[in-house]
Amino acid sequence: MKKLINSPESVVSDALAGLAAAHPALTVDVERRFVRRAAGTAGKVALVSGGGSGHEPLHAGFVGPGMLDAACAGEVFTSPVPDQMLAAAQAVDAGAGILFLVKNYTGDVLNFQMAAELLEDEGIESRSVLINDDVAVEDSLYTAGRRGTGATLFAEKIAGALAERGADLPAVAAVAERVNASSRSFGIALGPCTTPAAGRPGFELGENEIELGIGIHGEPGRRRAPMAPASELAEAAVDAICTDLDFATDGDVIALVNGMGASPLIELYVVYNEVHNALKSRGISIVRNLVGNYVTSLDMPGFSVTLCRADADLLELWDAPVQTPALRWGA
Amino acid sequence: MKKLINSPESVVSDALAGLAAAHPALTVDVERRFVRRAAGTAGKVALVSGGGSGHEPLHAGFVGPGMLDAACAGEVFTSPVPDQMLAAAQAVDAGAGILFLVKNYTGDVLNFQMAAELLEDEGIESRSVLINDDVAVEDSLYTAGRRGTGATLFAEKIAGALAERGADLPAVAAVAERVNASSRSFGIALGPCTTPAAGRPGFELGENEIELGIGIHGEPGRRRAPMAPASELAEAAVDAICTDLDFATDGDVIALVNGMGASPLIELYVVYNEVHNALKSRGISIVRNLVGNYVTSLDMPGFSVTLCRADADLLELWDAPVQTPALRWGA
Amino acid sequence: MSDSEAHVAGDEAGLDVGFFMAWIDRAAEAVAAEKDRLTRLDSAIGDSDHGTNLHRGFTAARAALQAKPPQYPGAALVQVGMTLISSVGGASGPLYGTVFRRTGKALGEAEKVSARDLAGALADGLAGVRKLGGASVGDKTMVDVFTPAIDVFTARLADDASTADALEAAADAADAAALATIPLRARKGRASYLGERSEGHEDPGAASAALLWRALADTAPGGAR
Amino acid sequence: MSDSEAHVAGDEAGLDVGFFMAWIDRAAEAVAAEKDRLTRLDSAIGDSDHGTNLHRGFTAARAALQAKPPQYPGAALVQVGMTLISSVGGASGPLYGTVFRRTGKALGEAEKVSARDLAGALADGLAGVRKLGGASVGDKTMVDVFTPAIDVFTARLADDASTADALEAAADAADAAALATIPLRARKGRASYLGERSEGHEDPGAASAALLWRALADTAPGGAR
Ligand SMILES: Nc1ncnc2c1ncn2[C@@H]1O[C@H](COP(=O)(O)OP(=O)(O)O)[C@@H](O)[C@H]1O
Ligand SMILES: Nc1ncnc2c1ncn2[C@@H]1O[C@H](COP(=O)(O)OP(=O)(O)O)[C@@H](O)[C@H]1O
Ligand SMILES: [Mg+2]
Ligand SMILES: [Mg+2]
Ligand SMILES: [Mg+2]
Ligand SMILES: [Mg+2]
Repeated sequence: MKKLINSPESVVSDALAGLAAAHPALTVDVERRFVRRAAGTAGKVALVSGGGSGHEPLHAGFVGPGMLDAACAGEVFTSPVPDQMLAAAQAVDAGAGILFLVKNYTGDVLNFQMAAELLEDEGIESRSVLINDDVAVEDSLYTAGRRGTGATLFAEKIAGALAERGADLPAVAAVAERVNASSRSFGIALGPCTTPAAGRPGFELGENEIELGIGIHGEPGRRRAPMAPASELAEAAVDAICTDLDFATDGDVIALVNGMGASPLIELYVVYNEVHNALKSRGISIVRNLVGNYVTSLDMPGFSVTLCRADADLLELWDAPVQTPALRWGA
Repeated sequence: MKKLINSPESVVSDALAGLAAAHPALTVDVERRFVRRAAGTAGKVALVSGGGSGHEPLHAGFVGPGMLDAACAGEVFTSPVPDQMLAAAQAVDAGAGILFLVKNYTGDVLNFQMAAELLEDEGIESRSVLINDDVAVEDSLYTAGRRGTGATLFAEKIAGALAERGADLPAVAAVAERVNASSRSFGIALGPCTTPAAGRPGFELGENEIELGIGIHGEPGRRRAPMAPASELAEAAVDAICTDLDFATDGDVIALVNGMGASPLIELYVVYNEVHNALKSRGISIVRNLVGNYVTSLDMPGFSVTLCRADADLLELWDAPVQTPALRWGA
Repeated sequence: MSDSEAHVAGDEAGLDVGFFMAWIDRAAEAVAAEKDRLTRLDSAIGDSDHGTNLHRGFTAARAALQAKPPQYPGAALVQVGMTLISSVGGASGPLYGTVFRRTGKALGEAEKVSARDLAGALADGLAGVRKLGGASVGDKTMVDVFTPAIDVFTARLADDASTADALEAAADAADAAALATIPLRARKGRASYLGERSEGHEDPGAASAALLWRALADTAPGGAR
Repeated sequence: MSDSEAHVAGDEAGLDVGFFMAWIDRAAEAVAAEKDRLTRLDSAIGDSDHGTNLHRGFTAARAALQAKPPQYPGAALVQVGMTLISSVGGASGPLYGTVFRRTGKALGEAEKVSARDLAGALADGLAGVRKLGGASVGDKTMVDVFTPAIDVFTARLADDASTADALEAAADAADAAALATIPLRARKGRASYLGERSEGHEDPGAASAALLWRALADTAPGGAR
């Protein structure tokens, strides 16, 4: 394992220190491991998210006007602890309550739940919205439920825009829930990733094998398959997504073609082209898109596709200005 | 070799098709392999760059208001041909001449030179500025001269901003030359990259070895060294750069901590922190920065550092609005 | 695990705070020694962090106990639980944190507790985990280990076994239960994402739970210590 | 390369456009066959694209000749040069393109050219490359091959060797010159970035130049063809 780190133990603090040095518009509490906007907005619902590290730019890269108010960084692939979430929420509370955006993993769910209880003890109101968009996992009694992946970015962006307009906590929570209900994802890995602490790849793949239906924690997927051209991989992802939710009836979607971390951008554009075509042949139009590394799994090669049904309201919120390290548009 | 492509032969066209589908503000000529702004500005100096593919987002990701007018995409790691450059220049010529921004590699230099001759035959004035910022290569009779790497982004951004303000061709060329003269880079690879056509890594490294002084074409560096913590790698890069050019006297720099393609963002922030500290201890302050994959070498793990002396004029141009797929700020 | 046959005189005197601190000490050492194995188990069906997570947590718990020595057994376990919750993260942080916190709460403020008190309190801790995480026996989690271990511990005490013997039997049951997770298909936690591909691997949380039980047995008066 | 001893009658009749088209055909085949080796050589001291580059270029050149058959030798080589420039890119595109274009230009509009005409025209082509790329013999580039090959070709013709024999000797010299680049330190092109690490590897452009000379020799009346 070769990584640009000082030690597995210090990687999260060191990266937070780098984030602090690079982005003066963020305030980084390296000790308590959360990142927040340097300036808050009185009376605004505050959006707080967080999760294990290793998914950068998620979440800290999405802190800023138009998106998150704060993000908590756990150890690599390990949910943050309630203390962090409490500290972050208290720091950004502006009197209108806290919306916790929580990716659906047992660890994240339990820790955010404890944080919400602690926050209640402090007299601060909060709501939590669970993101669970990954169609590779069945949402049934026999699983921990669907994982939260790419839709997290959509929910953070769109709920962030609504909060910026002064909407109240139930409304901001409702739009985040609507985004989640309207979004589906599917991921494919060409290889494993290696956490700094483990120092060895999470699984092994043959020269001609891939993993279909992976999450964002380096875990193996639902099944192994032979390597195939980008057109077939894109079709597999689009098929899994569109089988799960009918995107064709309305027809317009926001699409994220997301790199897992080690796949170069030229390849992601090749995939985007194929996703675009696969959707077109189903009567689905991509009306907004992102192509790049947004919700990553350390140094994993591969990609995921996330689609969100786009109506006029969601598009208006999507187009609203955002000024964060990793997402930035509008005035 | 596992890559998200359809075939090594089609990777560049497929990626251009994806770029076209993803960015309606760009016009992509997939046939003639260039990308330009959908809308031009009459009377503006047009900036045209280009080079081998595999360095994405460079160059096509920097086409748009405030930066390039057009970019030509060669095969992977192969300079484009003069026909592309000519077609691109003709397409964006707005009557004030063309500035070619050329990374200093034999292939790029020769092909752009031929393009300039062809353009002259068409009665269109052009100037070429060579970017050669890589201190790993001696600029001597015994080499092809220093390579152009990270400073290309700086020159494209800053000259692009000046062109947007209506400056004439000599002025725009002059500021690009000033940026180049004020910039230095150094790169370190933790591993090789694999071109789609070759299908195998460009070199092999032991589990504990790295390459110091690499370029952006997967070539080996100047020397091999044992793996070291991020702090030492950052110090090595900063030392090489600051030994070559005195950045301390003026003290303010724009810094790019650039991922080579397969190093995750969390690691790049760790490196940024160390670069920040290494410069601070030399009395140098980073006043603007970029951290991410900007000038890449396919799926190579590693990073490069580029510094540019920042005076008030350059900073004003740096801060000017830019709206491209990969760089975007301001109104 | 073999030279602990003698019915130790001090047994009826009860377990004091020193006993619980010694347990956590021993648990921290066991987790440190087995960190890589736990992480390797988590690589197969999870995200390769379980060993690191617990190592961070038990190191912090041990340090907290030393920094602020608790006065009675219940306080020690509550403090351990709180420290785990504050330092581990992931699924195992709140879950293990809850085991210790709830067990500690159930022990109340007594200066010494009997083995039966402990068995009852651990049952409370387990109930807390089951409520928080929603897992049942057979879901391939730490619950698969805590459940039979507490059952055996309780049953042996009811049969008038010594604390050391009862804990020894419980730890053996825990070991067996951890191995028994191998063929199971996970239904909770991260491993459940793998569906049938989770079969054939030992659950990392079950393995760590077995370590904690072994550490407890080894700490018992007349145990390995 | 051995059964070409007979002094072919047609030799003095000169080389027509068919000869040059046959050369490019044979060159394209040689490049296709050796593509992977050329790319592998470029991996060691360059950017792993030389084989792909030339394969693309010669495939295009051959197709262009077939699509629009030229009328005379000079036109054929100019067309090849222009096609290489338009389709190869990189360093080798303009450089090889210039060799062919300048050689073709020097051959003028004659329907048939003598071997001596060709040798003189190739010298012009080489001069063009040297001017464009600035390389001298010993810089570890294609110039290291073209220079002795043209010298030997010219010298053998001056000694009244047949075209086939002279080209055979030139191709042998080219092969030797390509291998002679191995110990050199590169001073031009991408390989120069490696400094002393470029020593010990054959230059890919030198290797491809040798292939072109061998194809030329094999195309000669009485050559391998
Ligand atoms: N719902 C649950 N109930 C009980 N135990 C669980 C549950 N979910 C997970 N676990 C336990 O937690 C262990 C994983 O812990 P760890 O790897 O530290 O956390 P994470 O899964 O967040 O990475 C599993 O092996 C399992 O024993
Ligand atoms: N300045 C030069 N003069 C002559 N030949 C050169 C020069 N620079 C490079 N070459 C030749 O070009 C070859 C490399 O070609 P190629 O790999 O196709 O292009 P690139 O280096 O742009 O990737 C080298 O092996 C060398 O023989
Ligand atoms: Mg985890
Ligand atoms: Mg090249
Ligand atoms: Mg885990
Ligand atoms: Mg090359």
